[in-house]
Amino acid sequence: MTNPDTKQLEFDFKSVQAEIVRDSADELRLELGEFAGPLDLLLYLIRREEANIFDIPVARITDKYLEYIRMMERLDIAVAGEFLVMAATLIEIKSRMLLPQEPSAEGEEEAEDPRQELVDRLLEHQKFKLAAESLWTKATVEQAVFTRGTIETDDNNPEISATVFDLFEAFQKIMDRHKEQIQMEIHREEMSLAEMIRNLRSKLKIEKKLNLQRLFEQMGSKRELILAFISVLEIVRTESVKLIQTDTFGDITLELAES
Amino acid sequence: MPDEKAEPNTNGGGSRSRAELKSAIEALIFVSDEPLPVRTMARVLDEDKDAIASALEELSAEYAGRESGLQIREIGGGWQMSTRTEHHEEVREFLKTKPSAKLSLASLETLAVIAYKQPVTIPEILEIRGVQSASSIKTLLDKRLIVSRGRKDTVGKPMQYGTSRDFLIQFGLKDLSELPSIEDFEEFVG
Amino acid sequence: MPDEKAEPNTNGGGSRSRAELKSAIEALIFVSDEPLPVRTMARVLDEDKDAIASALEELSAEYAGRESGLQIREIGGGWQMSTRTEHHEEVREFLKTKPSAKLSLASLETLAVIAYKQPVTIPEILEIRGVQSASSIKTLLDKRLIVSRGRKDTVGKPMQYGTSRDFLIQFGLKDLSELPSIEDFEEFVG
Repeated sequence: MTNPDTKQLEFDFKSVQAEIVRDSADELRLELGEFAGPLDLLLYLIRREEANIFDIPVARITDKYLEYIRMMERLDIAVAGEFLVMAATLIEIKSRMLLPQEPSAEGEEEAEDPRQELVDRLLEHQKFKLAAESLWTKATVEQAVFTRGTIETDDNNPEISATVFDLFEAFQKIMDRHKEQIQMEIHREEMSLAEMIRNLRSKLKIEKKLNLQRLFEQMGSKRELILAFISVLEIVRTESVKLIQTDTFGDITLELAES
Repeated sequence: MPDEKAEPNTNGGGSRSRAELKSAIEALIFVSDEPLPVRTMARVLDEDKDAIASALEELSAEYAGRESGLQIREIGGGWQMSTRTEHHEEVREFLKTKPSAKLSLASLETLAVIAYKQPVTIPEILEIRGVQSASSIKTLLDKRLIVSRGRKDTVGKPMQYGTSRDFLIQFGLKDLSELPSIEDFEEFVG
Repeated sequence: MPDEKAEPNTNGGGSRSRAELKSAIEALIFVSDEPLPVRTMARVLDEDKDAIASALEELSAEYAGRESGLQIREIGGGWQMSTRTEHHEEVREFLKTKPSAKLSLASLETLAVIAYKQPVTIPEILEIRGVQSASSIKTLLDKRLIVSRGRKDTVGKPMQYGTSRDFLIQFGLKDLSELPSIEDFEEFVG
C-alpha cells in the first residue's frame, strides 16, 4: 500500500452515459461506452421516452431500439451479438402483445404479461448499476485516506503475494518460453549433421573440389554454417581429401585426393 | 495514564500493562504494510485476543479524540493506520498524486455484481449485466480486486469469482457485511 | 484543545489553528517515504517555517509524553515517524512471522511448475524453467507448500515433489482440479 499510483482507483461515473451526440449536421456519434449493453440502451430509451418501466410501451420502444441498431450499422459500429439477441426478444414480446388476450376460459389466473421477464431483468440490472455507483462513492471516500510511506522494513520483503492466477500465469510464461525453444529445436532438426556430411560428400564426388568460402556463404543460418564447418572437419578427418590454400588468407579449397 | 500501569493484564500470557500493550499494538500496526488481524497481534505479543481487541478500541478512540492527523481503524479484516480524510488535499499536494489508476464503469459494474452475488460465474454476470464482461474480469483480477473461488458444479464446471481482501481495503470495508444491502437499491429503481 | 482553535496563525499564509497544523504535519510525516524537511512542510502547507518548527517540537513532545508506540523525531535533516526502540523485539518478531502466502517470483514460478506437472523432479523443473530452482524448492518446502512424493525410478532416483494440502488452503482450492486451465483464460481473450 505504499504506492498510491497502483492502489488508487478512479471512476468517472457521471461522465459516461449512453447517449447520441449530434456532432454536426450530417454526422451522428453514438456514445455508448464500453459499459453499455442492450439493457443500458433499453433503460436509456425508456427514460428518454418518459415511459414507465413497469408498463413499457413495447411497440414504441422496440421501434426506437431497432432504429438505434440500424444507425449503429450505418455508422459501421460493430453491433455486438447481445444487442441483436435483445432486438429479437423485443420483437417477440411485441408480437405476443399484439395477440388478442385469450379469455381465461378455465378461470385460471391471468396469463403472465409477456413483458414481465424483461422488466425483471431491467430492474435487476438497474439495482446493480446503483450498487456500482455506491461502490464508487465508497472508493472515492477511501481515496481521501492514505497509508504510511515506505519504511526500512518494507525493503526487506521484496515479495509478492500470489493468487492462483499468478500461479497460472507464471506457468504460462514458462510454457511459452519452452514452446519457443522447442520450435528452435525443430528448426535445428531440419538438417542434421549426418545429412550435411552426406550432402558435402556427394557434392565433392561430383565437383571434385569445393571452395569453402563459397560453401559457407551458401549456408542459410548460423546453425547451418556451424554444421557445414563441422562436416568439413569430419570429411577431412575421415576421407582422403586435401585442404588447399594457395595464398595466406586466400580461399581454401577442399579437393578429393587421388587414391 | 499512570493508573493503568498498575493494572496488570490478567487475560493472556502477557505481562504488559494496558498502556504497554496499547503502545506495542500501535508499533505493530504502524510497521505492518497491510491491515493487521487481531489474531496476528495476539500471537506476536502472546496476549489474549480479547485483551488486544479492547486495547484496539481504546487506542482507536484515543486517536479520534486527539485531533490527530492519523486514525486507526478496522478494514479488510485487520487494523490499519492511515491519514484522516480531512487531510486529503494536503497529502495529495505533497505526494503529487491525483486520484488515479482507472477502473472503467464496465469493471465497476462487474465488480458490483461479483461483490453482491459471490461466488458467481461469468455466464451469471453476463445475465445480469447484459454484456460480455470478460475484459472487465481480467482487469479486476489484475488489480487483485477479485479472486477465483473454485469451480461451480454445473455443466462445464465454470470458474467462480468473489471479491478479495484488497477489495475490502480499497473500498474501505471492514468486511462484506458492510456493503449496503442490494435490496436498499430497489426503492430507487424505476 | 478548543482554546487553540481560537488562536489564529499569524505567521504564514496558513489559516490553520495550532491543532490543525499539528494534525496536518502528522499526516505528512506519516505518508512521507523519507525524513521530511521543515521547508517542504512549510511549502506544502503554505505556512511559516517557524510555525512548522514549533508545531513539530510540540508534536514530538506529545508523542513522547503519551507512552505511544511511535515517536516523531528529527533525523537526517528531516522529521520522521518510527516505532520506539523499546518495541524493537516485538517488531522484529512480527516481521519474522509475516503471512506466508508471499513468494518471490522465482518461487512462484517453481511452485507453478510443481503444481501443474506434479509429481516432478528437480532436474525436470530445471528443464522446464531453464534455471536452477534449488533455493526456491527449499523455500517452498519451508513454507510447506510442497512435499516430497517419493523417488522417481530413473537414473539417480531423484526425489519427486508435489503440492501440499497447505498449498490448496493457501490458494483457496478444493482440490487440484480447481487450478485454472487454459480454457478459463480463453474466456478473457475474446
